[in-house]
Amino acid sequence: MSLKYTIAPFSAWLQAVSKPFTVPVTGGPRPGAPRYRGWHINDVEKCIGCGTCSAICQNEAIDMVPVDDPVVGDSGLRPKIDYGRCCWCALCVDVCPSGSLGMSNEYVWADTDADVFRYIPGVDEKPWDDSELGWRREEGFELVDHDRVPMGMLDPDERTQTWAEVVIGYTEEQARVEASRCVDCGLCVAACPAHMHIPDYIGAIRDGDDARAVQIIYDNNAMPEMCGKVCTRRCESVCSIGVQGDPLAIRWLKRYATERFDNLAEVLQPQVERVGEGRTVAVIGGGPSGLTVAYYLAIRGFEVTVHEALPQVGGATFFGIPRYRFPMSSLEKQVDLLKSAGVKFVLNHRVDGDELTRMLAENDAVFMGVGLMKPMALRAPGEDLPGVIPALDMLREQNLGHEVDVGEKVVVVGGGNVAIDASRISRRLGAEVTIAYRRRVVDMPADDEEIEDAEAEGVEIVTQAIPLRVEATEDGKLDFVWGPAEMVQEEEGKRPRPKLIEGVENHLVVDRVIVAIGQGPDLDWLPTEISEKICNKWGYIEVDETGMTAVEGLYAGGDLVNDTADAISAIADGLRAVNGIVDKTRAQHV
Amino acid sequence: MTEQTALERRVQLWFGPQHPGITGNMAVQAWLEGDTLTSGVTHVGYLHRGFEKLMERRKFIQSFPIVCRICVPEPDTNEWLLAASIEELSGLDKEVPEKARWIRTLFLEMSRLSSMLMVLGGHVGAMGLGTAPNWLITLRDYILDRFEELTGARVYHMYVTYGGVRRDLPEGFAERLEANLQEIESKLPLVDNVIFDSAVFRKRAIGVGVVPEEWVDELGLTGPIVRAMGIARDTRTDYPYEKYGELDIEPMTTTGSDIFARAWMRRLEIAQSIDLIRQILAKMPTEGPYSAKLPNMLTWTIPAGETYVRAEASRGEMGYYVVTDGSDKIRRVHVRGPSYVHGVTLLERLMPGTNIADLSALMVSLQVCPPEIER
Amino acid sequence: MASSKFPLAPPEHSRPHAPMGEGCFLGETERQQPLALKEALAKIKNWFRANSLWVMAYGTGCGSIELRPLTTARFDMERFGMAMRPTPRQSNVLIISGYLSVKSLKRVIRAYEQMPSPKWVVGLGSCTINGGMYWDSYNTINRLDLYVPVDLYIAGCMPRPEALLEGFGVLMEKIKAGEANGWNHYLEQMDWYKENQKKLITDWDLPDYNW
Amino acid sequence: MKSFEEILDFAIDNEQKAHDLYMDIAEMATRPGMRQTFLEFAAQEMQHRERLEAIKAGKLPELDQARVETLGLSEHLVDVPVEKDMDYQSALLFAMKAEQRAYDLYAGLAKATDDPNLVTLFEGLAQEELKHKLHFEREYDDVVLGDN
Repeated sequence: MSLKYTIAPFSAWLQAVSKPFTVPVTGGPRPGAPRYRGWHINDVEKCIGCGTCSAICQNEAIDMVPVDDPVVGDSGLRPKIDYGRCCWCALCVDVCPSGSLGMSNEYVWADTDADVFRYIPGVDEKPWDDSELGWRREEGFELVDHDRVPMGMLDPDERTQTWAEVVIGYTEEQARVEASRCVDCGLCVAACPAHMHIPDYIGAIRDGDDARAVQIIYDNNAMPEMCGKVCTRRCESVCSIGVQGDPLAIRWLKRYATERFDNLAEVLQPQVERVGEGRTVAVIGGGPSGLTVAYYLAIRGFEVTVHEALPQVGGATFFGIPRYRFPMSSLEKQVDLLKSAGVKFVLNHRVDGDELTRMLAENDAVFMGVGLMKPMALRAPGEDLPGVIPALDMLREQNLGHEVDVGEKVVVVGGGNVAIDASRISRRLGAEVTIAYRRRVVDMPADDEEIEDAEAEGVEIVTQAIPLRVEATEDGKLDFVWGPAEMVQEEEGKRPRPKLIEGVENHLVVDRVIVAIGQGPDLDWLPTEISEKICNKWGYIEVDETGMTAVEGLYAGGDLVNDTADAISAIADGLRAVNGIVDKTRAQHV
Repeated sequence: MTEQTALERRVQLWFGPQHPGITGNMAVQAWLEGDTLTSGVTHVGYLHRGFEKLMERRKFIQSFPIVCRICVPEPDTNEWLLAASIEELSGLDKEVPEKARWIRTLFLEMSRLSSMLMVLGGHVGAMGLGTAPNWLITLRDYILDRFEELTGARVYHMYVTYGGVRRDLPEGFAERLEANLQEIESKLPLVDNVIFDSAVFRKRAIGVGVVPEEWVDELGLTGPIVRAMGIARDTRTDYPYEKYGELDIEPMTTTGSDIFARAWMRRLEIAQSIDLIRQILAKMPTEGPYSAKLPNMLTWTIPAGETYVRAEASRGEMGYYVVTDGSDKIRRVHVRGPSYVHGVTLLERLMPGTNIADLSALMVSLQVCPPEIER
Repeated sequence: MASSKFPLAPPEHSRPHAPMGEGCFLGETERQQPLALKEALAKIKNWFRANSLWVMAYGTGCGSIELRPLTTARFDMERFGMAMRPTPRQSNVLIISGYLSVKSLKRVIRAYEQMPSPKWVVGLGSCTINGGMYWDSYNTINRLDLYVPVDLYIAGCMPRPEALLEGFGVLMEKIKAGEANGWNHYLEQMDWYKENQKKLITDWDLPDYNW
Repeated sequence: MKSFEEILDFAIDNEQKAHDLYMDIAEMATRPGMRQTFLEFAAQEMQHRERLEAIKAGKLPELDQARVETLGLSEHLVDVPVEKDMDYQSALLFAMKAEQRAYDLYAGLAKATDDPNLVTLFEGLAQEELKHKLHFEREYDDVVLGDN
């Protein structure tokens, strides 16, 4: 072996004079890299407690613990992280639908106790709470699917020529893809007035078991096909995926599942205790709440009769919703299911006060869900002129198949779903339509989709327009006079109110003024001794937690009772009454 | 004194699991005559965690944090293999963006480099020489710094995912990496002095632990062990994956097939890796997405199928055989790591006749990684 | 590990650390010394002990990958008087660097018992705290302190070298304060530890204590 | 010119009249809900009266002179006649108009007066009535015009 190999290793001594690369210990440990995955931080204000972080954690290091009272859209839970399990993979951060969870770039924690290594980020104070650096959610890298499967719709130009359904519906493949976007957080269940088992049926659709999906849906909704088409979707507004992306198309998925089967009675074989054998229940009003009561009581053995003033049950879903949103065939399918469950219908029959008294005596229970039938008046000068019509009347006439004449130019006053329906119907009847609304588009109570659809169909929306008066013109038309409004923010957090700007008048010459500013209850037919007990000052009915009014055996629900006035709340009211009646019956058995 | 039989003269010696000369938590049960092994048996199982079983009950995305722990010094090959196999089975591989493929190639090559640096140090460390390992581990630490910056963690990166990578390269990353590469390059001549020009190392490495060429196909040897025999076999060139096909790369070879040759092989590959990283940085597109759009990872199901995906780890060919059954989890996965062949089968064959003092150096030169043997 | 398998709660576990008291580890001479002198001597001894931690280099789990950089010039543990030692007989700090399989546990117990007192155990990473990554694996233990007394946990997966240095700083403080007495506790609660160990190690062939 | 006390007495009397009117309508109402509503309105007028009496007794500070911004609803809505069966919408409208008339009265008096002290008093009373009007307007905006 040559001398070189003996000498060469000593060149290492050269390092003795080179710059040392020892990391100094003064000033604490080296900070982690800007996107270091250190201890968790959580913006608890942004966090909605959906638990998706907990679901994706393969180490079960994340528990959702209650820190606050649940509200709609926030479960009140927050992630608690166990660093005896965590592996700092940051999948929880990348999946976080609200984008609240993050990681700081701090990494030092030593303790003698094995049980201290857990805390609720953002709630339990930690030195790294305000850490600027660390691993964060990044736009463009999502572990959940933010993009909704687009729903096929008729072309806007085509729509105004036809009464056919605008929404085409998902194909099987589309539904499976859309269903697979669900992260099973369950916020929607809490938000849904009827607390439908949404993640469960979406899971069934994803797994290709549509029959099971329908069975789950019918657990607490007897009119799901209607909901699948026109529901106000409070579930979707809280969907955790919707915080950063498009919420799941829960409504369209329900629609898909229910449309799969023509004969629902075959699919649904409800296994429930028939507690109501030999008992009779009368339902006044064949709307969503009434039909819900009818179905769930009928499958439990009750003998149910539904009394309806119109020639067709369905209530507001029959006379109030245009056919291009909710076709007659869908409604008939629902009614067929009720008939097969044994529900009897008395149509074209308006119940009066005496009959109600008689019903209460003859039946084990009476359910009243007669809805809000009295349109709010415009109360502007000229409202009595012919040609100023309430939107509800117009919708009813249209849905009953009567001829409706709206002329060539129409102004619709209001911004709710009724206003949109009236204007879209008027478009289909060939009129030029303007919506005059007192507030801004964002304040409109109507569905955003509905507003968009209406605009696509050529409806013009004039906002911050306060109707001042209606005058008849010489050539038999109407002059709709309105003044502009400014929005006044009176209280923080509440919706701003419109205030008329004095002195400006705008004119709009039209053939019809359709008034859709709201509707109220019409309970004049009630016997005074009953209405005295059950009505509140606004004319609505008050019920207890079992759905029963102050009159024994008289239950109520629907728009008359709740303050949200949508179909799903009516269904929820119906379910509440069903539970009340069933519980009471069961108690009587014992 | 009566004459002892050969059997009586034999001494049984446990080498490991608690022994500084062993390459990890494993044991060799050796029978010695004098200081020469007559035979030896490897004992593994000290690190068994049942990865393949654990992956069967985790969703696809949840397997990432697991797989990188299969091989501690070089976790990234595992991440890539899992991603590539599932991408192939799901059809997502067509959607991996160009830039993601480049980043992945860079990532894999950085991982090889850091692993090679560590092992080269181990070669002399196993002989009791401390200087070179201390330098090389520090040099490796510079690469870990870049990993930390890129992926958010030093050791377990969990950076590759289905459809791409998790984050884009940070601003100025290439420059800082280049600076580290220059630092490493400037130190390598010194490292050469204390390793390859060291009389101790030469004396103990040349001609020791020779692996015969006929065992290559018989045992399924791969990686630097084979290339140290002069056989140009490298998964990166034989079955190019990601962007290796677009790089100027030739398998490095040397001859001798002994511990020295394998150490030299690693020295060559360090130089090659540095060159490749520079090539990648030069060719990588600066714009473009780094990840495909992913479906909901909590419910993602992929069609039934099976596939074998391989990659060149620093130790040799690493492969995943994955079977899926159409559910949201892997049905069965088999991790084919080079360490099992090298560290169990080959090592047991090489042990008879080896001096007990050389056993540690031999194990390092075979780059035995016990966690990967057991998984 | 399900708690039902271990009906006994850790009896006055290594936490909170009992002050150094009379125990079987004390030699005869120490027993006879007056209390004040004993305390003063203990303080001095602890100071020396804390500043010369000798760590056993046993790569029990993946955490050992971050121990290696600790010995290099970059993080340089030797400036704190710490050094890696090859055998248990020479060391007084046992690092359990992550998960322990049942098979490893047996060797760890043996190595731990062979170490001369006073001795300390440091658990690295999630795995030693509550199972970490391998909480549902059939071959790993979840809570280390059921089997050996743990004086310090350093969280991380893996803890970086800097975190390890900080952690060792905490351990040194504990030793100086005379609060790191897991080894004492192990002797006092030997039955409990042995019971737990034997529940897991079914092929028990160790002596009751590996002197 | 009337004195301070006299004017306050006049205002108190006005509130009392309004209270009596609501009580009368409540008597007439057949529907219990509406009766409740008017009783509440009447109670509110009583409160206003008490407030004025307190001012008269010098127990309360001067009237708040800050301009009250109303929504301007009553100005362009039609007046409703007092009926037996008023609904909530009409009741609100009626109340709104009544407060509007009271405002007009005080505002007119303020204009017709030269004594700066009296102007201040009348204007304060006018603003007070506007506040009451705003209360009803808000309710109308929330309940009746929910969809508009």
